[in-house]
Amino acid sequence: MDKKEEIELISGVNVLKCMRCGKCSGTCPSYDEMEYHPHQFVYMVETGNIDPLINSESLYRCLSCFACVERCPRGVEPAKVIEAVRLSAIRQKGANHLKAEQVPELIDDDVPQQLLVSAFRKYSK
Amino acid sequence: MQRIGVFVCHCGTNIAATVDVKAVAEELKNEPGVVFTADYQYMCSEAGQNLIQDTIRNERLTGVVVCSCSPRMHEATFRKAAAKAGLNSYMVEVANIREQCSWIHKDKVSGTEKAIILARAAIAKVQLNAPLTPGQTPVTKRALVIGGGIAGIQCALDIADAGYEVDIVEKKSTIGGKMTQIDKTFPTLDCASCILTPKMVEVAQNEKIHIYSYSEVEAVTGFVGNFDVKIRKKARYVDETKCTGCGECTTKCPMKKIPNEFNMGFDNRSAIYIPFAQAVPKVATIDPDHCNMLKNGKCGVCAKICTANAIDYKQQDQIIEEKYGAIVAATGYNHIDVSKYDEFAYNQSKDVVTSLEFERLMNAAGPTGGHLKRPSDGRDPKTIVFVQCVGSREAPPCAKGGKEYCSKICCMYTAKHAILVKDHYPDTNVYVFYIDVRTPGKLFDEFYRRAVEQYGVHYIKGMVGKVAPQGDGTLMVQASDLIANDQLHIKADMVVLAAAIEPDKSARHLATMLTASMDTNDFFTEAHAKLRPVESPTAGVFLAGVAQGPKDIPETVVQAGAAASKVIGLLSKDQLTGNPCVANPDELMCNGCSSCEKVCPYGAITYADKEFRQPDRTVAIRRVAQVNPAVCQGCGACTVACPSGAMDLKGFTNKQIMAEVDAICR
Amino acid sequence: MYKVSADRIDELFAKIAAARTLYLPVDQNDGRAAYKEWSQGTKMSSQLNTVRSAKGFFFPQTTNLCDFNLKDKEIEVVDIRDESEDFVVFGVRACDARSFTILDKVFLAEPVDSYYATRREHGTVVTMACTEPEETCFCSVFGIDATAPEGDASCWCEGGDLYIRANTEKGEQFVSLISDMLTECDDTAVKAQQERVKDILSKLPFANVSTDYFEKNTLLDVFNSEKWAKLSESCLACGTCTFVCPTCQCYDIKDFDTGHGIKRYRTWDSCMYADFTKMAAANSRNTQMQRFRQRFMHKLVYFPDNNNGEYGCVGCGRCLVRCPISMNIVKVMKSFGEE
Amino acid sequence: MQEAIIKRAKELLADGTVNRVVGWKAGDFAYDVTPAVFTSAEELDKDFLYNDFCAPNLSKYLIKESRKEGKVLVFLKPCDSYSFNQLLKEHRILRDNVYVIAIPCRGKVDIGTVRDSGIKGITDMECDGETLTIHTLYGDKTMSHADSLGDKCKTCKTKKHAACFDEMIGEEGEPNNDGKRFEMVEKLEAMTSEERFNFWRNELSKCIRCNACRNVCPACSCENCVFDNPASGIQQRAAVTSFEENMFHLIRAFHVAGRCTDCGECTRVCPQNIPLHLLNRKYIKDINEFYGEYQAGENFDERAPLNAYTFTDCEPDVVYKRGGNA
Amino acid sequence: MSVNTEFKPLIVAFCCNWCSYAGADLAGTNRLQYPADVKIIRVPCSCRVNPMFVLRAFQRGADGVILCGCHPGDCHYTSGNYFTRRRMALLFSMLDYMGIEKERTRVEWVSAAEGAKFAKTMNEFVETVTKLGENRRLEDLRCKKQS
Repeated sequence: MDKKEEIELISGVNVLKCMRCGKCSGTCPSYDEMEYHPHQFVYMVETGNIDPLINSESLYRCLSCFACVERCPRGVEPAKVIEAVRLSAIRQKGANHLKAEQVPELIDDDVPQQLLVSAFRKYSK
Repeated sequence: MQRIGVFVCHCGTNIAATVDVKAVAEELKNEPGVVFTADYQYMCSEAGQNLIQDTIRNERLTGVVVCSCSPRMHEATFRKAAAKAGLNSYMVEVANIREQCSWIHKDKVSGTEKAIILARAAIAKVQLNAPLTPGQTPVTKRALVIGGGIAGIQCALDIADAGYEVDIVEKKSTIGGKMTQIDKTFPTLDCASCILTPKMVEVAQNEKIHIYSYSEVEAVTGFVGNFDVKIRKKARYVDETKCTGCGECTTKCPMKKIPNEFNMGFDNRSAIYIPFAQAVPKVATIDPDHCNMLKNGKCGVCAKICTANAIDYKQQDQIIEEKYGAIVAATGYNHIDVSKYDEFAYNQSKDVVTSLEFERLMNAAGPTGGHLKRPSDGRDPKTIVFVQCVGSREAPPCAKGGKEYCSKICCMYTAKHAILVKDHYPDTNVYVFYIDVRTPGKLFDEFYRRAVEQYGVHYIKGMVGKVAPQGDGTLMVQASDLIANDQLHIKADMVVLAAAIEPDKSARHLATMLTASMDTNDFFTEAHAKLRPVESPTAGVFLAGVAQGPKDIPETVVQAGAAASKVIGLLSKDQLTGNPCVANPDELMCNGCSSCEKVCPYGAITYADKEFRQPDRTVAIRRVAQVNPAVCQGCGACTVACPSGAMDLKGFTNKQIMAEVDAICR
Repeated sequence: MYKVSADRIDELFAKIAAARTLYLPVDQNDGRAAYKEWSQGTKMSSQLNTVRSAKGFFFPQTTNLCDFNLKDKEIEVVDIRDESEDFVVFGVRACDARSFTILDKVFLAEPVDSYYATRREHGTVVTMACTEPEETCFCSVFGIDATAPEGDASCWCEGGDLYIRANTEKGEQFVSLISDMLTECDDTAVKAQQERVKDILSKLPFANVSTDYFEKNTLLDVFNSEKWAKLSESCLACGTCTFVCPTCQCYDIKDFDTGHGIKRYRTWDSCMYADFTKMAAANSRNTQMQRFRQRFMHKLVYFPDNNNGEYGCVGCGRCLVRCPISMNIVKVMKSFGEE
Repeated sequence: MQEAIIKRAKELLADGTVNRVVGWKAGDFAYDVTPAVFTSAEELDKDFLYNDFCAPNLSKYLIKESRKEGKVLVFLKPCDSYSFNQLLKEHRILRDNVYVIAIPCRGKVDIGTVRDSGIKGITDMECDGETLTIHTLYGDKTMSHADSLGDKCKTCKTKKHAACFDEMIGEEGEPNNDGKRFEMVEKLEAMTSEERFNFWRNELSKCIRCNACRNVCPACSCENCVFDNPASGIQQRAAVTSFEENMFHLIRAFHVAGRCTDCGECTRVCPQNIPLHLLNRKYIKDINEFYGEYQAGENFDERAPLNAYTFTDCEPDVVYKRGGNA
Repeated sequence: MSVNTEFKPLIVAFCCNWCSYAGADLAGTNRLQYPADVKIIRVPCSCRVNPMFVLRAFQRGADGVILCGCHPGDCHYTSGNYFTRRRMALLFSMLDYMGIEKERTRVEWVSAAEGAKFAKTMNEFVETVTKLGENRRLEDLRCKKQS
């Protein structure tokens, strides 16, 4: 899976819905802190230019306030894209910690299912 | 035995790319009844039609199957062609191998196979077709125009000009519509009133036109050429025939603090009012929600001072029944409610206004006498930010009430506003935030460029993300500048929102009454998006103005004229040729049980006691169904309600449909 | 005459079924009997008779006659018949056994109905004598002895034994199939059973219904009788009587378009149906009275006239039991006999 | 009861109110009752019968009888009265030519039920209150009246007449709300799809297409049934394949859906004992559940459910969403 | 889950002229793919579809039958689809009651503007019917293609 697909899969966002109005960036309270702005995240994921995003500090400047998600007229949800890039970066650093085959022996009845799900999110590429 | 000719269209490569048209033509040669097959580049072209006509004559065809695009596209074309060659036009069937075959499939093998099957179904059906002759019904030579805006006015004038009676039903107390509220018109900057009011007067003075103002359509029955319409003439408590429009009552009325809709609530009017000076009819109307006399029976000032004795507090709604041959829906539009867009602070600040409100603030006849002032404090705005596409071009689910479509007119009127501001107050800073500037149209782009180049309006590609009212009464506008890749913070005095437009709320109810179809946005659907853009699929119903889709004034006038010409074409006929595909009861099979009558939406079915010779040669009287072919629209509901199978539908008979099923499943 | 212990009947059936397809009356889930193919575990019904008669073995409700296939624009006629397999119908009652000889007179007379003839050739009829006749039985009226049924072979069930006697060459073949299970015996037990049952038969309510009227009066007298109107007035025009009848033999030939050819088939028709004998020009029997009359005229007058006095009814009583409005041939005969 | 009925019939004949009577005529045995038209007091005395064996529904005969000269008297049991009213509603009976007397019914003995219980050679039956004494060639038997009822009476919907009669002899009954009416339908619904399929295949494969169900049915009053009409495209004589067996019963049930009054005659007359009423009752049950309680023939003015609609009707996918087995 | 890739279902779709047939055309205009197994029959209104036609399709070898009409309230003839809704709810319920797989029948409301919905509906329906496999419970053996 290439990075673009990965981001799209994680975020569930279809970046092609973007009509490039820039309302996300017009909305963003962290705009000035960011090297790449919300609309750029969307556009750069669309063009597959993802490495600069992964390596950018902008990832961690996003407050996840979701104002852009709330106001995007096209329902693109830029913050989710940013979140996905962030997750992708975390996974790259951590590699796979957990494989599906390992799970059964780790489970006891008290483990909440939610924990397992989020563990997969966190620990799987 | 039928002699059927099959004609397979390439449609250029539209069909031929996915369907092996030659193979289709070859395969169909072996179908029972088929005596001729051919393929051709464009069956709908003149040469293609000639091919059909020549073959009908030379091969003595009794039936024709054209494998081509959707019958919704060209069935009528081929039927006409066949009729010209002397074949009954209902002996033609179309197999849809474009929209429902070649365009949806990529694989040539399966596409070809499917095309053959679809053609077989059409051949099987045409085997059972019978020549049909449409019935004739008389036409009532009077048209109804619903909506008295510029679309309705133009349409009525054009129809009247051709010599036909036409009635306008307008729910407001005056005709004129939205255009009365507009200041100037793009791209020429004519004054809207100056070009509209003469037309309104013309309507009022035209003997062929009757205006039902302050009225609404209550019920519509009947069908093309013969609509029966009930119009509710709402009580205005003023006798229209007596009122001279002097306006004395409006000045004396003690109830004066009622927000004036005409001026978008920027000033007040009295309980008895004339919306504006040029109103047509220029007759006062009492607002029953605010009139003291009507509410509590106390006051009566207007009646006392009216020298014409026109005030009538006891007036009742009146139902008028009228017959029409054609109906034009010109119900217009409204701006959407932008108050759900919290980011624009429309509810928080009076200085955030919609573009229509801005029109009133700029209008010489408006609340400020044309002098642009901030609604909050009356100060002159020094910085104005225009925001485009507010609520337009959104993706579903459009939770804030936005629309998926482009409202089309905003780019131009925003440019107009910007120019007007800069023209009147050159030292004002004007920003326009746009996503795209869409200015197709004669002199439109020039007009927009003039705003930028000549007037120095700041056009910024980007979107306003937030408007924050400040303590000092200004508005902090936070927006993106995508070209500069920057976030801007502009301290503005006013923000103008180009709110999306939507069809008037009354349109949906009207569509139901007219049995006219609507799209998901409540715009009336046209019979064909390109070829029949001013007609509704419901015969006899025509469309003008924004009721059909967003459009500006010139386009509206064009469409109104086009609708009028369609209406004139209809009314010029003495007799209408009906749809011959109507229900057809077999009296010998009919039980007279009334099931069909119960499901008929048009009341086309009645019963008659008829004498029948029984098999044993006695005579029995039986109650049997009778269908009025002029009223029947051919839906077929009755055919299924009939348990004995006595009711059938011409052109879509049980046997024909089952033959299609058989052919498809063969 | 041979016998075998009734305890070994399953073994016997298995033996027959090994050589021939075996059909016999079986109780259905509602307790009513119908002919079914025997398989391991199938029990023979103890009912007097099946709802439908056994005529379907030789004259099925629908028979495919031939196929027409369309090849391009040519029509090809296909004879779809293949060699029938031999079969045995076991447990047929005397009335149904007689019905086959009546049907033979129709279908095996020139021109021979080869569909019927083939089935007849391949089928062996093994009958079973009645021991507990019903109140609706009146086979004796037509000279049928329910205690000595016809058929290729006849059986009696008495005293825990099954007695078998072959009547025809086919019957002999049938017996030879199972000969190793049979022992030869005399007919003492059978005779005793016959005496006992004959006594019951003679006391049946319809044992003495008379056919005299139809012998003494002319065809036209019966045909023009005013009684028909009253008799037929409540007839529903359903085909129950004709479809349960062992001797009704009318059929209709129809074509079915399968989409890739035509199947020509014939199905039982009923003179009770409004479109019976409906022809291109008109219908020769326009009222229910005429159609109702046709059925009884056929059985009681036309058929005997053409067949040396043999009636077209075997007195099985099925129509008496099944008619929704309880109108039947006995009521017709009695009504005419009243004069 | 019989005496009272005959007495009243004679009176109405004598005073000229009617010129004939549609009723039940005695046969050779207690059970073989035949519907008949009586024109004189003598005929009534001789053959008129009203007892526990008079199951046939007389209403359908009135389609023809009401079109003959003079007025006809008819006796309607509660379930027959709904058929009558439904036929009136469909303009199949000319009301002015009919004089209706409502008569009570406590459930009719079904000879099929008695026979299927294993009793053979039935020469006579008497019903004394709750006990049925059966005389047979092989000795006397007894059976309770309740056990001897046919399906149509075991799950009777009501003993109250539809309001369509001119007068009534005997007492008016009450609707039956014991909930048994849809028991068997519910049982079938609870089965798996395959079980249901096998159930119906087993039942319908018995069908011999004698048309008794159709011809006795007061809702099947068509001048010419689609299955007899070559022009309909679905004419059948016999059911040649399992499909045609299904087709006939499905379409018949659909054609009478919303019109079937649940008189149960179809099942009563079926020579093959197919529980045809379970098809009709399924429609009745669905109609009640989807569109509100409806009893065909009860109300003269109410629209039949298939000739009516509301904006909020359930969607056809209610079938997939409904509980029960796949 | 193993899906028989060999099996190609035959789907008959009855589409009303005003909405669904136009919706199908729009699907074509927008080049939205759906399997060629779907064959459309144009009827004036969904209420023209007689249960006879549905059964006929099954008899002749259809594996699934779908009716498409205007959305309730949008019927070109005002009320046709309301009748369809009742008729088909009852018919499908009865087919289910007789043990015919209920997934083989479907009613879907598709407007003239819903080309995408039409394609999606058809894709889904074909998939559902493909999973069910050949129509066996409501077949007429005479109509089977001789292979």
